[in-house]
Amino acid sequence: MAKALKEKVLSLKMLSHSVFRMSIESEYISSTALPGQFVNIKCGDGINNILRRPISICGVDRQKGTFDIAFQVRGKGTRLLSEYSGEDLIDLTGPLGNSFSLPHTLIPQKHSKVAAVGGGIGIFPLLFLLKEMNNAEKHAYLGFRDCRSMVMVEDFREVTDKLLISTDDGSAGYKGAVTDLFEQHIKTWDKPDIIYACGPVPMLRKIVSIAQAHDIMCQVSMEQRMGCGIGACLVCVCATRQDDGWKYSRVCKDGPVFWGQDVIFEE
Amino acid sequence: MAKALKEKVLSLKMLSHSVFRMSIESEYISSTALPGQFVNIKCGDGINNILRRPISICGVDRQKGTFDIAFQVRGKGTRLLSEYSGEDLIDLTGPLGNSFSLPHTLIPQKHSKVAAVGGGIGIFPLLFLLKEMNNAEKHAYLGFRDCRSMVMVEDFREVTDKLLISTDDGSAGYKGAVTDLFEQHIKTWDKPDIIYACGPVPMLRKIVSIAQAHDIMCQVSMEQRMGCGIGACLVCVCATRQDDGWKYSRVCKDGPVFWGQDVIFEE
Amino acid sequence: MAQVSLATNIAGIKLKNPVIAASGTFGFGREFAEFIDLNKLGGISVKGLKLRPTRGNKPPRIAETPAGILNSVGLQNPGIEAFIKDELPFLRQYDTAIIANIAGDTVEEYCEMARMLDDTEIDAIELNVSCPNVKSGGAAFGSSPGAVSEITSRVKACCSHPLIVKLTPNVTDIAEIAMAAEASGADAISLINTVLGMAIDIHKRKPVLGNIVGGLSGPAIKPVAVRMVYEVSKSVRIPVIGMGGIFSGEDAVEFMLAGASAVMVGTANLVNPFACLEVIKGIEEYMEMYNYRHVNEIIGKLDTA
Amino acid sequence: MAQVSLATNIAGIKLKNPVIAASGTFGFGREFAEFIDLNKLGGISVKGLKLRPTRGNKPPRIAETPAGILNSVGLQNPGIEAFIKDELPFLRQYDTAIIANIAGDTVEEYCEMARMLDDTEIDAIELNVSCPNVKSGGAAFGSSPGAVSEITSRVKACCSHPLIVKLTPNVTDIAEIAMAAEASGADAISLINTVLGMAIDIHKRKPVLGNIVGGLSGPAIKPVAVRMVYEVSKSVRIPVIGMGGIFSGEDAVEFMLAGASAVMVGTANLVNPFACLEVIKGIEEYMEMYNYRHVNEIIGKLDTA
Ligand SMILES: Cc1cc2nc3c(=O)[nH]c(=O)nc-3n(C[C@H](O)[C@H](O)[C@H](O)COP(=O)(O)OP(=O)(O)OC[C@H]3O[C@@H](n4cnc5c(N)ncnc54)[C@H](O)[C@@H]3O)c2cc1C
Ligand SMILES: Cc1cc2nc3c(=O)[nH]c(=O)nc-3n(C[C@H](O)[C@H](O)[C@H](O)COP(=O)(O)OP(=O)(O)OC[C@H]3O[C@@H](n4cnc5c(N)ncnc54)[C@H](O)[C@@H]3O)c2cc1C
Ligand SMILES: Cc1cc2nc3c(=O)[nH]c(=O)nc-3n(C[C@H](O)[C@H](O)[C@H](O)COP(=O)(O)O)c2cc1C
Ligand SMILES: Cc1cc2nc3c(=O)[nH]c(=O)nc-3n(C[C@H](O)[C@H](O)[C@H](O)COP(=O)(O)O)c2cc1C
Ligand code: FES
Ligand code: FES
Repeated sequence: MAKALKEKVLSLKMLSHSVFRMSIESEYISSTALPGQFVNIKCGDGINNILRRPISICGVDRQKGTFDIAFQVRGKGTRLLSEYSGEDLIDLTGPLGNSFSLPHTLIPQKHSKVAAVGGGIGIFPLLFLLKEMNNAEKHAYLGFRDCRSMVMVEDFREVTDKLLISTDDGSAGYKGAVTDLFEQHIKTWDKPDIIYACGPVPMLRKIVSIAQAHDIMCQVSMEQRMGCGIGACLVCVCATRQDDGWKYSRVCKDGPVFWGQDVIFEE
Repeated sequence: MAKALKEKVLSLKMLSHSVFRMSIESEYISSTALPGQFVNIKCGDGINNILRRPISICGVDRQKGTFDIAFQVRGKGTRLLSEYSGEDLIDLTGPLGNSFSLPHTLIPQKHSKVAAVGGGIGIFPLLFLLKEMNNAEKHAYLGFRDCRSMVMVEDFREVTDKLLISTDDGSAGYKGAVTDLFEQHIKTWDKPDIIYACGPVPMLRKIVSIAQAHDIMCQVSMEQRMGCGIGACLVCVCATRQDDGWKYSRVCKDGPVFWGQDVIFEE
Repeated sequence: MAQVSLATNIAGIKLKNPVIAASGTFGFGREFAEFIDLNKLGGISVKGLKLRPTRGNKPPRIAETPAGILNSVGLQNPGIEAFIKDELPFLRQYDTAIIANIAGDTVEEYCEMARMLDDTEIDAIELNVSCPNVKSGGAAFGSSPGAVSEITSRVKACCSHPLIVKLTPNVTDIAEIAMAAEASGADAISLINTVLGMAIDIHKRKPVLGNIVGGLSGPAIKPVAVRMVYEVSKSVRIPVIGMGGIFSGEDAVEFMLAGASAVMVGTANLVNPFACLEVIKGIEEYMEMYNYRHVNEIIGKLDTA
Repeated sequence: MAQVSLATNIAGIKLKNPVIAASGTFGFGREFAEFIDLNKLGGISVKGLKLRPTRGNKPPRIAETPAGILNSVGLQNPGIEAFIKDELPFLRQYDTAIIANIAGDTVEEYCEMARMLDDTEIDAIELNVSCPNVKSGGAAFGSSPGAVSEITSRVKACCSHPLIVKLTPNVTDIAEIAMAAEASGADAISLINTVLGMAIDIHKRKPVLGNIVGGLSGPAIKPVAVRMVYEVSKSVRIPVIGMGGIFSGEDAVEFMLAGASAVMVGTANLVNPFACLEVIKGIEEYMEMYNYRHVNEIIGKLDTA
């Protein structure tokens, strides 16, 4: 169950020119959050900047009662967020949304092989997910713009059996789209049992088509502009298939995680 | 000539539960400002809180190149202003408006007797005025709500020959309106040559009528909600007499200082 | 401290306080029930209902603007039958006024919905007349006095619940429209719905909203809403429910002084799930500060001398 | 970096850039000349002129609202003769388009002013049709297509300057009004004027403005203005000048993408005497960022596919 909370910011670290990682004290979030869930943060005063900003939970420390988020400064809201400092209270609702299905719940009898594919800010929820997985062989494929934008690589290395990186300009790792990197790998290598993906829509569309071509289970985490974040206002929808056609599902409540084959990627 | 400036805040001191005094570094304002003039301060971001706030100059230090303002926290703008701290840059336009006519310009041949009457936040411009007067006997009458609200009394004592104080509740000085205090004094005592007054409209109306009854020259400094502060938008008006009737004059440009007999105090 | 009473009665609808959650920002209450006790609300106006399940508009459906938001949800909706079957029983568990906000493509659809609601346990119907009249060229029902008259009297004829007509602000003369609603049998007027607006992403060179245009709500429109509530209150005798940018008790008091007998809180719910409760508390505090005992001592008490 | 050209020509009015100071926020330029070089502006629309000197409304005349302001200046004014004699010669010193914004109580007054301006060196007349028509019940001229038609054709008949008709947003269908102006001879449309609004001081229980209601301007109304500019640009062929809450070059680009050939900057001048110059610079930067050379590459180039 989501709660509205005012929690203490413990630290804010700059990871790259535009990405920050924030640790927040929260007994409640740290003890209840599942991978794939997010918090909805009031970055400004709520009157001049009305909307909260959805940010994924990228890790929890249940012992210490803290959780982490990582975010890129894009516009007004994330800029304000980057100006918080330790001891500030942060106003957030969460944990929100559904969560990724962990491998052991999908394939209980097996030590499954898992691929996590993330692009840009889409990598953050995957870190939490990979950390929470036991009894699985974990490969991660992370796409960045360039080597300057690479963040959290060590964190991912710690929680994966194999980590592959791509950059658009080839300044680190594979040169090109992370989807191409991933596709080459499943061609030459044992295919995974499950794919988890998060990133821009074109990337997700491609991943889902790869998954379908190879008949691999696939979950994607979607992004959409949000209002309430709790499922009441119906602004955050994406088109999903259902028996008799399609409908608009709420990314904040029915998602953000969807089965790849259920999502209709528009335009 | 007014300029748009970004100047450094040097210090902010709390003078009472709601009144602050701020020192600002400004070669330009300190060397050009005249008593009665004000600055128009952008307290917020200028988008969500659009309007600047007019605040009188309450003193200048021409040597150091600094000037002071004093303000009471009333609403959003002054609250933001009270959150500035040393080294912050403050965005202001000024010096704005006309100024009080100094005694030697009005009565050149005489060591004149002057009364300055101020109520509440109206006292601040009078401090600057009194300091700038030479060759005059200076009496000041300051009205406060109660003893907790008394501010700058020592500053006034330094620049006056006589200082009298009233409080609404009698917790310090004369109990009652500063206008009553003043009226009693000119009855029992030599009347001044000039009265300068600043404060709420009812107070000004009363002072002007006292001045007229005793045939004393009187200048009042008016307050009005402002837009541009430079005379262009015509929002800051007060009614003033002219030969053929009356007109609306701009408090920011034609004022804030008016001859008492010229102002038509509405309701 | 004086005991203040916020209870009020509007056109036969009993409200324990004058604060109602505005349609479209509160769903059918379920999500908010996780955060607040719905029993504490004056009422809930549910998400605009349509006769049939409706998908709504293409996303993105929301944009942030200075002190406001634009939305283009477009009445995504399970349909009125599903509401009656699945949602109303849930809402009826709570002791708060339930207002069914309805929206149709034709006058007939409005009437059909009103009839379907007639033997349900709702407290009132709110007629959302901001929707385009599909049969006559697509102008909103609410944009002419004639269309408002027609729809009001037709719906009134087929329902026994109190009828609130919710006006769109996108008109030249709001008082004229309100008077048409009153003359045609409306029991109360609520206003304002959202103001038509648009935002552009200058880097993509595209509208931000999938629907191109959307409805502006939030503090940005409060001055427009207060003005319209003031104009309408002066022109009709039926009660007026005011809304548009109410985020605090002080905002609500502005509307009440302007003539609103009750208020609705919309956009504020999106940022703050406790918004309605905070507005209630703020009104209470204002009344205590000035020693008012009944909300009637505020309503319409603006001094314009 | 590519050399960008901001020069443009609207209905025969040459503008060195598409940024014009909006009427009522820039006086007759004198005060701003202390802060900026008026030669750098695309143009100046002067404070609304009336036939005779006018006192304007009772103060207070301004209120701050969320991301906006309300004003109720009410056309305080030295009268058109004084403008021609005392102000125009000052303005004509500068190489910038001078637009005479005129406002009348009757159609005849508008015509008389247009005639008086006819042999002066202004660059265009801007017809402010937001004023109440004293002769026919007090509704604003701009609130019906019929009234706009009449006033436009009558004024057009008695002036040789390009005629800009400035629309009020307080109408049901802005495109219809714009089309009426176009059909009656307008050379360009400017919009939007302020949105009617009101603010209440809940502690004094009085309206903040001496005039009770006022006009809302500033960023709060930008989404409404962009939407109206978009609707009007799609409906008329004459050039459209957009305004409403423009505070930055980015805001201006929104209007231009929506179809505005030029923009006016109003409220922003009140907080920032350099606002117009910053808007010009911002447009230039945007054009450089995307390698545009002429403003025509932006105007109306919104992708709504
Ligand atoms: C479920 C979910 C999880 C997310 N997790 C993360 C994360 O862990 N780290 C991170 O950096 N970003 C994350 N995002 C994206 C993040 O929400 C946006 O980058 C952020 O809202 C941008 O706000 P802004 O004020 O900086 O930008 P602005 O452009 O000023 O925002 C304007 C409006 O658009 C919305 N908006 C803009 N971009 C997006 C977007 N991509 N998705 C949704 N809304 C958007 C904003 O919320 C706001 O309402 C997530 C988004 C969703 C939906
Ligand atoms: C020429 C002049 C000199 C002034 N000098 C001083 C001074 O030295 N010290 C001081 O404390 N105050 C002074 N004031 C009053 C001061 O400007 C207001 O108290 C202040 O603007 C209130 O802003 P706020 O945001 O706190 O209040 P809010 O109520 O939030 O302000 C809302 C709006 O109303 C305007 N407003 C509110 N009260 C006044 C007022 N009394 N006069 C003018 N506009 C007002 C604000 O500027 C703003 O536009 C002066 C006013 C004028 C006109
Ligand atoms: C996301 C959203 C959805 C809305 N949906 C409806 C609706 O279905 N029916 C309706 O009558 N009004 C709807 N409205 C309008 C609100 O009920 C309200 O009239 C308007 O938003 C102004 O109030 P506010 O500023 O407090 O939000 C919606 C508003 C928002 C923000
Ligand atoms: C103080 C003030 C005075 C105004 N006076 C006039 C006027 O005399 N004539 C006119 O056509 N518009 C007048 N306007 C409207 C502006 O020109 C402009 O249309 C409106 O404010 C919207 O633009 P903005 O948001 O950039 O201010 C005035 C606006 C303000 C704020
Ligand atoms: S953001 Fe309100 S339903 Fe998803
Ligand atoms: S504030 Fe603009 S003229 Fe005085």
